[in-house]
Amino acid sequence: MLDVQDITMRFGGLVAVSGASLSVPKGAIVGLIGPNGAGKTTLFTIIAGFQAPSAGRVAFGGQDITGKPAHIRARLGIARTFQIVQPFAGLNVRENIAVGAYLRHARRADAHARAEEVARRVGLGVDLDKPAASLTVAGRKRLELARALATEPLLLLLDEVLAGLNPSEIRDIIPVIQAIRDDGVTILMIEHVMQAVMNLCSHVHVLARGRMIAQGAPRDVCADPAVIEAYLGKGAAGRIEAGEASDA
Amino acid sequence: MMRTYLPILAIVGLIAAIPFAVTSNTALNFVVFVLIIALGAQGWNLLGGVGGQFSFGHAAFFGTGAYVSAILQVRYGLNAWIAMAAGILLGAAVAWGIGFLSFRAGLRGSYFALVTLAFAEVLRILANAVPITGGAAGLLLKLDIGVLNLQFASRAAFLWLALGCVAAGLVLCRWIMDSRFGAQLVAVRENEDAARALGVDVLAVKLKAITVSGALTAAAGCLYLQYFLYLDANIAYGVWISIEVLLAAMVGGRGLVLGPLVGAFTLHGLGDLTKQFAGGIPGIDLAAYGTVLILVVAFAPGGVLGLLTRLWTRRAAAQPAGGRA
Amino acid sequence: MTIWKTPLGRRAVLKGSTAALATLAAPSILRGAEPAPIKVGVLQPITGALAMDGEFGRTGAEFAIADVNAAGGIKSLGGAKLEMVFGDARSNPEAGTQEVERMQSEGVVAVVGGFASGICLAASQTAARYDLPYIVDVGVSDQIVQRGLKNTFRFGPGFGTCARTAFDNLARINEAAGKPAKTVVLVHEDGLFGSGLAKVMQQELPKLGFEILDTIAVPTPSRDLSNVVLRLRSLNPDLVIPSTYYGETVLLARTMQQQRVRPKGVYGVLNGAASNTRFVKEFPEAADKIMDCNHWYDPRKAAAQALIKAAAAAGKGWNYNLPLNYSCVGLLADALNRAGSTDRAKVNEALAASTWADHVMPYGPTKFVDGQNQGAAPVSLQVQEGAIRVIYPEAFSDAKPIFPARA
Amino acid sequence: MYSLPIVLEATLNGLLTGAIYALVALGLTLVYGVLHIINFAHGAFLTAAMFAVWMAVTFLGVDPYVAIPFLTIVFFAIGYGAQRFVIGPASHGDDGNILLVTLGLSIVIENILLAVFRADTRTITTDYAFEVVEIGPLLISQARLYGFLAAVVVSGLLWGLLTRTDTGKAIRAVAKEKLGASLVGIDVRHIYAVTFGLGCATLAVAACLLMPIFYVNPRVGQAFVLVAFTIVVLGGMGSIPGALAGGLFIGVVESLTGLFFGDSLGQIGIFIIFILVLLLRPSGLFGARA
Repeated sequence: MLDVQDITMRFGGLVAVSGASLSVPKGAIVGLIGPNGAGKTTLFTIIAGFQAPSAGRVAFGGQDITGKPAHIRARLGIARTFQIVQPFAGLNVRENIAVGAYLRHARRADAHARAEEVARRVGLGVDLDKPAASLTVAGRKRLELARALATEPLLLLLDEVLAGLNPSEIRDIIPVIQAIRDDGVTILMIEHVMQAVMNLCSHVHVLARGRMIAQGAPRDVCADPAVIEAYLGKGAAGRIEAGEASDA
Repeated sequence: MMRTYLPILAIVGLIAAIPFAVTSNTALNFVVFVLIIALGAQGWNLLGGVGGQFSFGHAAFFGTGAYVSAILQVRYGLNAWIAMAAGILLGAAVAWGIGFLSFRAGLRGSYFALVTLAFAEVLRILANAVPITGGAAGLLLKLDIGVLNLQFASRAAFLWLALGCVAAGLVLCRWIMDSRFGAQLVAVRENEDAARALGVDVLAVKLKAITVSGALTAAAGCLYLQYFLYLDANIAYGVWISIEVLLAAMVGGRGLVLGPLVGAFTLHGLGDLTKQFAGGIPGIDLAAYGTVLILVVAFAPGGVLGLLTRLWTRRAAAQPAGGRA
Repeated sequence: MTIWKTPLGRRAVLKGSTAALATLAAPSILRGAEPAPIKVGVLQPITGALAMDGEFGRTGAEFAIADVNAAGGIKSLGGAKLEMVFGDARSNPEAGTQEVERMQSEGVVAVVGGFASGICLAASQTAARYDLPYIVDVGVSDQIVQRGLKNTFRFGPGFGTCARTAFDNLARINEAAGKPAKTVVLVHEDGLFGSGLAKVMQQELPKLGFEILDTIAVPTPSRDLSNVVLRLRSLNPDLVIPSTYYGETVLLARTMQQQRVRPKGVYGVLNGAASNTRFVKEFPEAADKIMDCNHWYDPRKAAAQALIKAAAAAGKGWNYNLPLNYSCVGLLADALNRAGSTDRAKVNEALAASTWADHVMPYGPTKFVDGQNQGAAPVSLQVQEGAIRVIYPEAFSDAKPIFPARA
Repeated sequence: MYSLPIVLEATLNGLLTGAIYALVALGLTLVYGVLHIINFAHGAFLTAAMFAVWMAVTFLGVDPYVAIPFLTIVFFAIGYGAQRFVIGPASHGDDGNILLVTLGLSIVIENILLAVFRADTRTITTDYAFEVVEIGPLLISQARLYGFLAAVVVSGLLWGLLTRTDTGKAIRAVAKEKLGASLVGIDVRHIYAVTFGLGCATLAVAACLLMPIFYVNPRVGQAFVLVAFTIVVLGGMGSIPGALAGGLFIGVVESLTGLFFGDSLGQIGIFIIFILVLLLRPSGLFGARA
């Protein structure tokens, strides 16, 4: 469904992403992991069309969308959330979600009905009339998700929707994400919470210092020495293996 | 659905009744001028209040509306109604053009404010220099009372005309606020990136907003012309009108449909009131007006309407529902 | 400190002098009940860009009202006193309109003033709705009297007259001196009066034998006129004709003095400073020998001299707005007296039939044709030894032109 | 069309006038750089400062140049107070409100000046008003020359203050990251007020330098404030060296377009440059930011 080929992104002299490729098959939940500063969010913004890559191409549903602006991609069915939540602070929850719903529903009544439906799905049903600014962190994350969902996407890009939540909140939201996938929405998610990655993702890509260093099933990737080194530093994989061996 | 239009109906009805209650032409003249400013301010409010794009150059639209209408009538003998329609159309076109250049260049906040100011100034200098606008001598519309000429013998008739325009503006703004375009415009004001992520074409929304905004303010310019029958570059494109419409919208309650109307009445009411106390010393009244403006901002940051709403809800909270009033 | 002057009361200004307006005085035999005062609307911009001129105008009207009253009020109306209803036009037409509406509601018998053409155009139109007589003081736009309004009278000269008179006078002065000036540079402000004048001058001056080397427009306010002076120096014209407001004229004259640009003459037309005593007082050297064709009083009239003294005594400055508005109010008083009524139609009629000659302007008897006073004309002035003198036409002059100012 | 000496002199004139513009723009750009607001009262403060100079000269007989240090202190205090006690508290930190408050302040200041001084245009006379420095065929006004030198010196001082002193560093910290600055213990409200005070202090200097060559009336500030906006944008909003360079540039542009196209249309030139810079290079022609 989504094909990212050889994306390179330079900011002045800094290379944030270098020749990264990944693909997301229809109906899957794919994870994008990697240490901080690896370029994950940059890659996301490129996929969502907020920045044009220095090189490479992005294809969606077989169509090259590299040159298309963000709002067109949203219309084509790509929705994203922001790592740092971006609510419309002056609006209430219903109005926030309705902005997303308006993408497919021109009439106010339809958009609001759709917004309410989505809100209930992500567990914001009781907060509809609250100002967005008054929501808790968890509430805002749900709102972020709800707005994206309200655009009725084919592909959902989730940028650390679980970050900042406590374990019980995470437990609550995982089934929501699963349900979204079960409704036929393909998901690409950046995530640090490995528990969630393990539970949700069928396939994981690992980005470190702007390069794709590994991919595969979550369990395999976690065992990949290159990945461990990327997270914990050079030689870490060896030490861990040694440690495990001595434990045995 | 109709419920949202009730406040508009009420306030418009109230103003429409003024000529029956008040015969003083001083008062009617005051109301007419306030209505013209309110109409211009509605234009500003749509772009600045709802859309969050602060313009300091709405004179560009006001002046274009007025000049186009005046030139068509004076130089080409066109019917006043058609001239006014053309004025509104061209005002909207100029707004679109300025918006296209500025928004495409990604100007926001102070930068957008300054560039609009500069556009208006360029138009002012040009209007003062080129012959078709009458240059510095300005344009004088012939006093020729008749409905076809959009000139009326009675102040009341003009009041109703201006009020009609204001009412149409209010209904339009209310309708926009309840539409997809309105929701997207507010989204753009609150957070452009988030809006884009939700499929909002930010540039198109802003352009639509500035175009409608320009049309409304241009309509105010046309009314000004029909009422005072005289124009020059400083009236049409002067900084005064840009500030006048901005203040009315902000003081009334930015982003609120009735804000500009309430703001225009408040500001000019205050202005007239302070004039009563000024005595013969020039400037004292305006200084008082400025002071009041600062006080309003300090103690009613949501504008007059915001303050009223706050007081209202506080009172409602103090009196539990069903309590004895 | 001179800035804290008490406002002028309703006392007589021209105490003891042969007040110009005394002829209107009621014989003081009529004791009886004091008749109700007659309200006169005085409209002047005293805030905003034109505030300086508006202040002069207001002072002139105040003096006139005080004098009419001191001389016994309006004779034919039982010695009724005049009472001023002042309105600040705030330098914009809509405020002028609003003030006329207020004056109307307060029952004024007429409105005097306006100063700027835009204000006069809008305000007189509003007054026309009520047949309220409107006497324009300065407003030079000829559109003012071309609208067929029956209530609007301009006592001062219009634009066309000013321009024509200015050129005629200039040509005569030049001729009398043996035609020393052949080349001219026009410096004009880019508003109504400056641009309009420049256009007329470009047509008319060549006919009178002058060659226009350049026409320079300057904005109001200007921040710097060094370049204009630079061009003047390079063009080296015999004559510089500045039609600019006060601030710009001061800058121009000072910069010319500093840059040692000394043409044979400087001849302003409706200049904002050359006929202002403040300018002459503060910059005697820069102002010296500058000529100007402008609205002015008739220096040979005793009443005019008394008015000057009164203004000085009250600590007020002096420019033409003062005597012009003084005369406009006098004109109204005369019309009221002849009308014998405050009925508007009658006052309008009396104004239209006016033959008043006791004003302090160099105009001769008043005669209105389509609302324009036919006798009104500007005169040519020159700053000589720190004073502003009338140098042309001879009928009103109190000095001979010094031209060329420098050989 | 014009001989070389004339063009040269016009350029020189432009530089001299531009320096004064730069001085007026310095305060504006400083306030923008730190508070991120367009101070609409800037012109009114300039007018007030010019009246202060006029009074000092007329009633106390003080030379305008001698008055510089005193007026600088007075206007620093006025600016500090205005921000600390009026603009800051009244605007609740909202940009739209700040705009209204500074607008309101400018209306108040201008009209109080009108009420006190009336609308008359006033000037001062100094011994050196007509003095010139002769360089070949060029006659350069002494007063303007002083203005130029002072503008350069004041820009330098301001730059030094911002980069070398603790207060300056605090100002720059607040400009970059208000929240962070307050976390490390900087009193942001105080710094805002200091910045505003500095902006007004530069206006006092500008006023002292302007009065010998210009006039004052209650509306005079407006003549300078639009051009100051242009300079601020041209130099990069918030940049001190940018303001100086922008001022000189605008001075020369205005002077030369004035020479060739007339002063009236020369104004359009400025605004068109203004618009083009905003549209094409909103970070300013002279890149660097303070």
